[in-house]
Order: sequence, then structure tokens, then C-alpha cells
Amino acid sequence: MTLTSDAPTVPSDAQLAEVALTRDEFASVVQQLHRQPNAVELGILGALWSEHCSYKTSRPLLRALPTAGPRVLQGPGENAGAVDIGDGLACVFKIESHNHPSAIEPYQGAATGVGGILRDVFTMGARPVALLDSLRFGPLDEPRQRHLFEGVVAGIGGYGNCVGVPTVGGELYFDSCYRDNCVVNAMCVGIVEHGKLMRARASGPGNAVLLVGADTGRDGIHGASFASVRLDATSEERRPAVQVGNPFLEKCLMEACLELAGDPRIIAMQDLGAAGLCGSAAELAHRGGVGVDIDVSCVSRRERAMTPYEVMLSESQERMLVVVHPDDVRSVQEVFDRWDLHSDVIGTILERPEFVVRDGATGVCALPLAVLVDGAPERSAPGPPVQRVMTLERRVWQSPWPPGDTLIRLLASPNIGSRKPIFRTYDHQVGGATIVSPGTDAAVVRVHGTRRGLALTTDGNARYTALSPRRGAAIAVCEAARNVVATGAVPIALTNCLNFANPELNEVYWDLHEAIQGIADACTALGIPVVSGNVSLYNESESARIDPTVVIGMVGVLEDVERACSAGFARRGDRIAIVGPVEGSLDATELQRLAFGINQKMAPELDLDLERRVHGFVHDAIEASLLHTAHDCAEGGLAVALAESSLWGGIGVRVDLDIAGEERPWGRSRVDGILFGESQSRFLISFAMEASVQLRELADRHSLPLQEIGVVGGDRIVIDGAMDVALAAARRAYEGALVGGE
Amino acid sequence: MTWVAEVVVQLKPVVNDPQGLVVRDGLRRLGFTGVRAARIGKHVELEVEADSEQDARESVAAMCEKLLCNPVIEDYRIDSVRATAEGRA
Amino acid sequence: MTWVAEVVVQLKPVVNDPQGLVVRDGLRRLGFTGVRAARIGKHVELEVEADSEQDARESVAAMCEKLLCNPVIEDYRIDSVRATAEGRA
Amino acid sequence: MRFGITVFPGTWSDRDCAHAVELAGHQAVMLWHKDADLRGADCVILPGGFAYGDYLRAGAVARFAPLMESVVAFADRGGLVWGICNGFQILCEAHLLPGALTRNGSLQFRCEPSWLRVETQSSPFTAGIASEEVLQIPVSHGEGRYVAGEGTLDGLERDERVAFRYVAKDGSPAGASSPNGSMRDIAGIVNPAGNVLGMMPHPERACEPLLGSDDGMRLFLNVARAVSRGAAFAAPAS
Ligand SMILES: Nc1ncnc2c1ncn2[C@@H]1O[C@H](COP(=O)(O)OP(=O)(O)O)[C@@H](O)[C@H]1O
Ligand SMILES: [Mg+2]
Repeated sequence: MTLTSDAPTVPSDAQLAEVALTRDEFASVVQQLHRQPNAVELGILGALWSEHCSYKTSRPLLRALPTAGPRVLQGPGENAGAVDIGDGLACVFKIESHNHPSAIEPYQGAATGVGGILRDVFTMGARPVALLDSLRFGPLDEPRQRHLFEGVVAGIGGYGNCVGVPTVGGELYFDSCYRDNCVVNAMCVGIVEHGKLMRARASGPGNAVLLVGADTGRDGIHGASFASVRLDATSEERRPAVQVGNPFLEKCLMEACLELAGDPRIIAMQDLGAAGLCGSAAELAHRGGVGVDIDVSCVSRRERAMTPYEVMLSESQERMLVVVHPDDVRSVQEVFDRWDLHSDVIGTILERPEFVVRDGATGVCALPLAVLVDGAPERSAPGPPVQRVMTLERRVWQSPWPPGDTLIRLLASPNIGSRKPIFRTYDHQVGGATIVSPGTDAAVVRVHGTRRGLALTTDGNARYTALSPRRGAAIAVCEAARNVVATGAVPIALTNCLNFANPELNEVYWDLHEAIQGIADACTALGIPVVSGNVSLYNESESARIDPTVVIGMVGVLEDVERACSAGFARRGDRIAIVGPVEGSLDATELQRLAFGINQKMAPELDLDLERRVHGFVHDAIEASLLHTAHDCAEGGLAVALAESSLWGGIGVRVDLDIAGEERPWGRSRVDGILFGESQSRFLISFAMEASVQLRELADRHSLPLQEIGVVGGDRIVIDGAMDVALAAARRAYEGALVGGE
Repeated sequence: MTWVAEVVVQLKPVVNDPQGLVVRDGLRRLGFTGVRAARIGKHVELEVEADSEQDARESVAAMCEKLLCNPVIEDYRIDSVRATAEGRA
Repeated sequence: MTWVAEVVVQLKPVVNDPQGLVVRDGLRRLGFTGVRAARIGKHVELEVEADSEQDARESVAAMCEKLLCNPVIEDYRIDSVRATAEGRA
Repeated sequence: MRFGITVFPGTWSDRDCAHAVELAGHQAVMLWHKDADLRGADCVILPGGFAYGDYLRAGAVARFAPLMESVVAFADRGGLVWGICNGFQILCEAHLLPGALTRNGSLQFRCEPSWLRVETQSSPFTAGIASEEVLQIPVSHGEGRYVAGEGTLDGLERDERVAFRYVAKDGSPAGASSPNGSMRDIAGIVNPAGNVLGMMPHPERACEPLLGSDDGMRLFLNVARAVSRGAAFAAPAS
């Protein structure tokens, strides 16, 4: 076949900018192809060589992540990771960003983000059983930020609720660094029998390629390259890039694909995501070491007069590629017909590893897959390593408010207050498996047909990574693990989403490098492998860039879901203790941000060995049925953790931290550090008085400090010598944090 | 004076309209086989105070720009502006 | 021939329209203090094959009765039926 | 006994309902929307979901599925038909029950516990559940605000056809705690013969203490009891 598309010419700078390729990359294309690409090929190369598809900057860095482990069935490289959870079942999960589309159109951007991550999971044959989200916006009191926030939340609910997958958890922060670039990450978790786990690897020359689902329109053309450039004034003009999702179609597609999971007729399945048909067909063939020949004239369209280029790069949602033997085409199509899903045979698998696109008899593109998928030159550091320099605008020793007042303000902070206004709009129960609902630490979802449960969480405090990328990222892993451990589960694997600014800036590049090292540090220390993830770069505008934002999505396994431990105080008279460090500083805390609008010095200390021992202690204590509740201490420190456990359980607390009489300035600062400092590696536990001795022994065995600090009861939060706050007042502050002031 | 304005907000022609697809298919299944396409939009009826039709129209256009229409995916048109019975009286 | 019909489906006046209230209040908050009321309905644009305008109109009315409008809470009206450019050719 | 569970494209509570039926010790069979066969079901459940995406109006398109003809005929013969959430919406659209379900007053989806008071003893679904008892059963919907003409509402109340009303946790009137702003706090109604029930809350999500409540199980057991007592409520099959 000869290519009859426009004659190859040397593209102008403007043409290269259009397809988001650099002059050097173009030179590399020509060198690898031994010829000039034609215009369509250039566009296709631009999309697949975009950062979004090729990971040209992050791939070399991601190699540092530990990805192996005894439970790992599928590490990074497929649509989602998969780990063994016993009983012949696997848990399949991944997190993904949809930041750029959400900044342009919050509802649809977030909704299609959910749609995309669902497809990544059911493409593997797994039934999605849970969704989680991780969101970041600018200050909530700014109308535009509230608009984005409400739109994104409605979009996530709108899609997930309609598809019938519960949204069981997530996290939310507001910080001025996200004003122009919100962060919208969605995670999906699915379950599949080992034998039905599917892979997206095409094989068998002559096999047919089916395109199933929505008709193809001009949606999101350039979406991939769009996500690889920063937002500027002209972003508005790229608006046709916005896609409108159809969750109803997704639900039908999901059911049909799950019906076919594990079916020997299905050779491979791959969802359509970034760079549309190009990205998916190319990856599908490349993973299988074969080629593919696509005829765009066979693709059903929603719009008239689409060019082959538009058809290939359209990011219309709710579409799937399926590879089957030609003899099975009819019978497989019948399954899709039953669900009223349209399907077309649009191509064939080739033996030679080539990516061929034709429009009927006319050739449009013929590129070696090795060049298309793997050819993008990896980018290395723009310059020598840089360390973040700690800024010290002003020393912060103590809160400007008395402790009780400080607590109320923290509880009313949109970063800490109740998330109920959000998750009550998410169906978090469909599936009949949600044992621990959103709102406390990790959610717990039971695995139907077994006694087991999965503990699920997303975490990542960007205040820490902003100051100390490496330590901050390690803390994100530890915090996620703590949330999982607090339920009694054992963390088994994680997924991660790295949201950063422009990596062509040396500082950003090194932040990314450091953050990945930090994830690796914690994963190695805790023995938790990384099985999937996503990188979102160029989260910056002309005036601002986001703080390095590492989001960890973690899965843990609970052997007996009936014994899941909760975080809200359970019984009056229970003793309360803190395991791990008590003292802390106010650096990098929510209080520092709230009171002074700054975030300075360094992220809290992190001792990974201590962290590991603390997890071991909590796990053993829950297993031995010694605990009534467990809760980790995160934003807002010990005081907020106490208030949360009180509010969730509806019972007050009386605590003696031995701080009464600390009146001198130095003393006040120590008190505030204890109450509101965010020291790592600690848990707040409650238990029956009789368990006290055993817990002490257990702590000794793990070489851990355990300090009994108080008793559950009453209807006030009392910390002797520091505060006495009515639970009702705390609740008002906590529950009003996200509610808009009219 | 009081005016009643009718505004239609529709998805831009290039934007996917899942509702329209379901309605089209639903109608066909009901035997209305002649239906070639359906698009679903919003119809907004506003009652506004303004000194003249011109003023009412301008103010409604501003409302569309600011709130009623999401220009990223939607277009709007003002179908009619007329004085209410009350306004006329 | 192909006809384009525009249909408006609105909640009956007696049915509470919380969306209308929210839009009205939203507009007022944006400074459009002259807004007295807002009602939100659906706008359905249909492309149908029919031999005459009369046929098209009847068939659209039947679609409204059967599917597009729920008479318990909604009223409908057919705003316009016109031949498409294509249909006219 | 055998529960038939309808499956439309977009239905998602089908599996949860089947699970509840099995927990109750009975058999669940799925009824595909394109088939007219009720597969020998003693009771037909129309479960929750977004049939056809609930685009246009919840339940509007589903009502015309071939399966619905059989469901209507089954109901007319006195068979037990139970619409839950989306199923309730479909039953109203199909005119098996009066009124309509409109967008929640808050304009938001609501997934949270709701508290219900049983308002009729004359339906097999609610028989034996005292009106002082408050059932805890979650809601999960965006369009659950029950609307009907005043005459219809008066008739429903007069004929004891209001099955459930939303109340506050302590049994007092729901007031602002109503999840959707339904007229007269109506959460569920039955047809004149009492054999067709539509309700917005999800009893299948309240069948195990592990999930927070098992009050919903009482409704499943009631249905089974009614069926085993024979066609007490059922008109003779035609
Ligand atoms: N931060 C990361 N950590 C581990 N794996 C990653 C990371 N980012 C991307 N990956 C892996 O790289 C592959 C490509 O990711 P992505 O482009 O997001 O996939 P898709 O196009 O299917 O959504 C996936 O297998 C993903 O799991
Ligand atoms: Mg994928």
C-alpha cells in the first residue's frame, strides 16, 4: 500500500507546535523512520509522543518504584494493576487524573475521568466495586473555586451513581496553588477471578479488531497533547476538546465486557483513552508484538465529514477495542447486540509490527510501532539536581488563638471539616458491600462470597511535598497505609498519581524525581508494591504552578470483614492512648496555613522503621481484639484526631496530656505543638480498661511508646489545662466547613 | 414593566448528546420509525422587570452569558420577549 | 421529506420547580435583581420524516403524548415544525 | 418461592436484590427487559438503577420494554409487584401507581439513611409492621420527590395506600430531614388492591446488621409469607 496522504514536507514551527512536538523530536522521527512523516502521521506521532501518552519525562524516573511482590499478578504496564486477594480472586485497580478537562468544564471533565478509570478496570475483566476521588481546588470562598468544586463533585456523582459503582472514599484539599489548575484524580477498584483476568495484548495475525460502543465524533481531538501543555489564555479556544460522557452507555459496555471476561473467544480488550483509536490500537498491538491495520471508513461516526485524522484521534468516550478470531466475530457481536451496543469490525491484526491506517483503499499512515509507541526520546533532567530550599518567612511558635478556639477553627477549615456534604451525593452503598462508609479513615468494602474485605483509601498532603518532596511523598504512602491499617487491614499494594507542573523546569523535574524516590523509600520499608499509576504534568498557568501533588491510592486486605475496626469512639469509659510520638512542631501544619497563610520549613520527621513497627502494633492489637477504635493523626494533629473520633462516635472525651500549667511563652508553644503538630507515625486508640496491660506489653514488644491519655465519655472535648469544648459546638464547626455561605 | 422571556439552551452541534440518543432510540422502538434525530436542551422561561423590551432582552442575554448557558458546551438563543398581561395593563 | 420540530415540555404551573427557584435566586445573586421568576423546562428538537407538515405535526404530538411528556406533571407545546434545508431541496 | 428481578439496561440494584432474596432463603431469577417471560416468578421486583440512563425522565423509556407488558398483566392478576427506587419511578410512568417522582428538592442526589413509618396494614408488603416502629432503610436517588394532585393524595391517605412516610429518626415528622421534599413525606405507595408497591428507599441495602440495618429484610420475609399463604391477595389467574 502506498501512502497517498499529503506529500511529506518539512513542517513549520507552527505545525510542530500544533502537534506538540519539538524540532529535536521531529529530527528523531525522521531519523528513526528514515523518511519524512506525512501530515497525518505527524499528528499521530505528536499525540503518541505527547507526555500524556509516552511518559517521556517520567518513565525513566518511574523505574525507581518497587513493583514486585508475592501478591502482584500484574504490575504497571497494563490498563490497571492486579494483586491476589485470596480465594482465587484478584483486585484490579488504578488511579487517573483528569485535571485539565475538569479545569475547562468541571462537570463533564470529572465525569469522563470517572468513565475512563472505570474502563481501565473492566477492560481487565474485573467488575468495578468501588470508586475513590482525590480533589484539589483553590480557596473555597472564591466563587469560581466553589463553582469548580461543585461541578466536579456533581460530575463524579453523576457518572458513578448512574453506572452503579459506589464512590466510597476520597480526599479534598483547598490551597491557593490550585486556583488555576484544579486536581481531579479518580481511582477505581475491581474484583475478578484469576482465570478471567484479561490483558490488552493483541495476537494472531488476521484476527479482527472490533470497535464497540459510542459512535465517534469530534470530541477531544488533541486531548492528549492538550493534557501535555499548560493552560494559558488560548486554552479557551481548544474548548471543543471537552467531551460529554454517557454513563448509561458505559454501564451497558461494562456489563457486556464483563459477560465476555475470561471468554476464550476474546483475545484482547483495550479501552479507548488518550489519543483515541491511535493510542489504544497502537498500544494493543505493540504490547502483543504484532501490528494492526485500521480502516477508518469502517468506523461509525456521529458527525459528517470527519477526516481520517479526526477519526483516529477522537477521544469520544465509552468505546472499546476487542480482538477476536474472524470466525468468532458474529457470535461476539451478538453479545454486544444484546446490550444494544453498536460494534464494527474496523481492522485486522498484522504480523509485522506496523501501525497502518487506511481510508478504504487509500493509505493514510504506516508507521513502525516501535517508533510510534516507544520511539519518543526520553527526557532527562534539564539541569543539575536541585534541592528545595526551605523558606523561613517568619517563625511560628504558637497559635494566635487559645487552644479551644484553635480547635474549632481547624474543624471549620474546608481542609479538615466534614466531607458529608460530598459523599451524601455519591451513592456509596450500591453493591451491598460497603461496611465502612466514607467519612472516617479508609472505607471497607466486603468481597462477596468470602469473609474478606478490602480497605481502600486515597491520601496525599501536598503541603509536605511542597516543602520536602521526597519525605512528603513517603509520608503520603505512610498516611495511606495508616488509614488502611486503622481498619485492621494489611496494605497489599498501591497506585499513585503524580500531579506536577511543567517538568521542563529544572526545579519541577527534580521535585518529581525526589517524590518518586520518596514513594520508593516508603514502599520498600513497608513492603508495599506499586502496581499502577498515572502522571499528570504541566499543571500550571502563566501565573502559578501547583505544589508537587502526590496522591496515593492504597488497597488493604482484611481477613474477616466483620471485625473491621472503626475510628469513631465506641464506648463510654473506654481508655484512650496514643501510640507513637506525642510532641510535635507547628511547621508545615494545617494550623500554620490557616493562621498565617504560610507553609514553611520542613515536612514532619518520618522514621520509616518506627512507622513499620506502629503498623505492626495496630495490626496485632486489632487482630487480638484489644481495640475498640483506631484512628491515625493527620491534619490538625492530636486535637483534631480526638475531636474526629468524638464526633464520629457521638461521645465526648476527657484527656490529660500533662500540660496544665504550661503558661510561659515557651510552654504555650510546646502545648500547641502537642495539640496541633502533625507528627507522623502515630495512632489514637481506644480500648476497654482491661486491655490496658496487654496493650502495654504489645507496645513493648514492638518497642513503641504508648501513652494513655484519657477516657471516652461525656459530651465535651476536654483537654485538661488546654480546652473544654462542647461536642455540639465542635459539630457545628465541623459540619459547616464545606457548606456554602449564602 | 414585566416581561416574559423564553430562552432555549442547547448543546453545541458537535457535542455528544446522550439524552438525545436515548430519546431517539426510545421513540423508534415505540414505532416512530421516522425519527432521524433528537436533541434535548433546556427551556428557560424568565419573568423580568425592565423599562423596555430592548432592556429586557439585553438583560436576559447577560443572564445567559453569565449563568444560564455553559459556553463551553452550549449555545443559547432568546426565543421571545413579550410584555406580560400584567405588564401591559 | 424531513421536518424539524421543536417541542417545549414544562412542569405544570402547580408543580413545584426547585430548579427554577435556584436559577432565580442565582440570577438575583449575580445582580439581576429584576428577575421575578424562572421556570425550567425541556426543549426537544426532533428531526422526523413525514409526507406533509400536518403529518409531521401529528406524529410529534403522538410522541409527546406517549413519551416526551408525562401528563401527570407536565404540559407540552409544539413550538414549530419546519422543513429542513435538506427536506426542502 | 421465586422472586423475579427485572433487568433493564442501566439497572444496578438487581444483584443487591438477588443477594437479599437469597439471604431471605429464596430463589432469585433475572428477568431480561426484552423478554416477556416472567419465568414463574411469585413476586416481581423492579430494582433500582438508571434504566436507559433515566434520561428524559426516570422510568419513562423503560416503561415500554416488552417485559413491562407481562409485569402489568401480572399485576392486574393480583401478582405481587415491588418497585424499588427506579422501579417505583417505572411503575408510576407505567400508570400502575399514581403520581410522579421528580427531582429532589435539594436538586442533589441523596445517599443516606432514611427513617420510615409504615402507614398501612392492608398490604402484604407491610403487614404486621406496627406504625410506631421506625424502619431504617437508606435512600439513594436524585429524583424521588413524590408529586401528585391534592385529590390523589387525599385518596391515597383515605384508602390507606400510603405505604411509607419519611419521618425523623425518633418517629416525629420528617420536616427538613426529608431526603427529597416529597409531598406529605410520601416514601412509598400501593395500588388499590395492595399487591403493587412502589418505594424510593432501598430495603435490599438494609438486610444485614453488617450493612447498618436489617429492617429491610422484614419486607422480603413479608412477601414470602404472603406468597406461601397462597393467593390470599391475588385475584384468580385469568
Ligand atoms: N506513577 C506511576 N506509577 C506506576 N505506574 C504508572 C505511573 N504512571 C503510569 N503508570 C503506568 O503506565 C501505564 C500507562 O498509564 P496511562 O497512560 O495512565 O494508562 P491509560 O492510558 O490506560 O489510562 C499504566 O500501566 C500505568 O499503570
Ligand atoms: Mg487504558
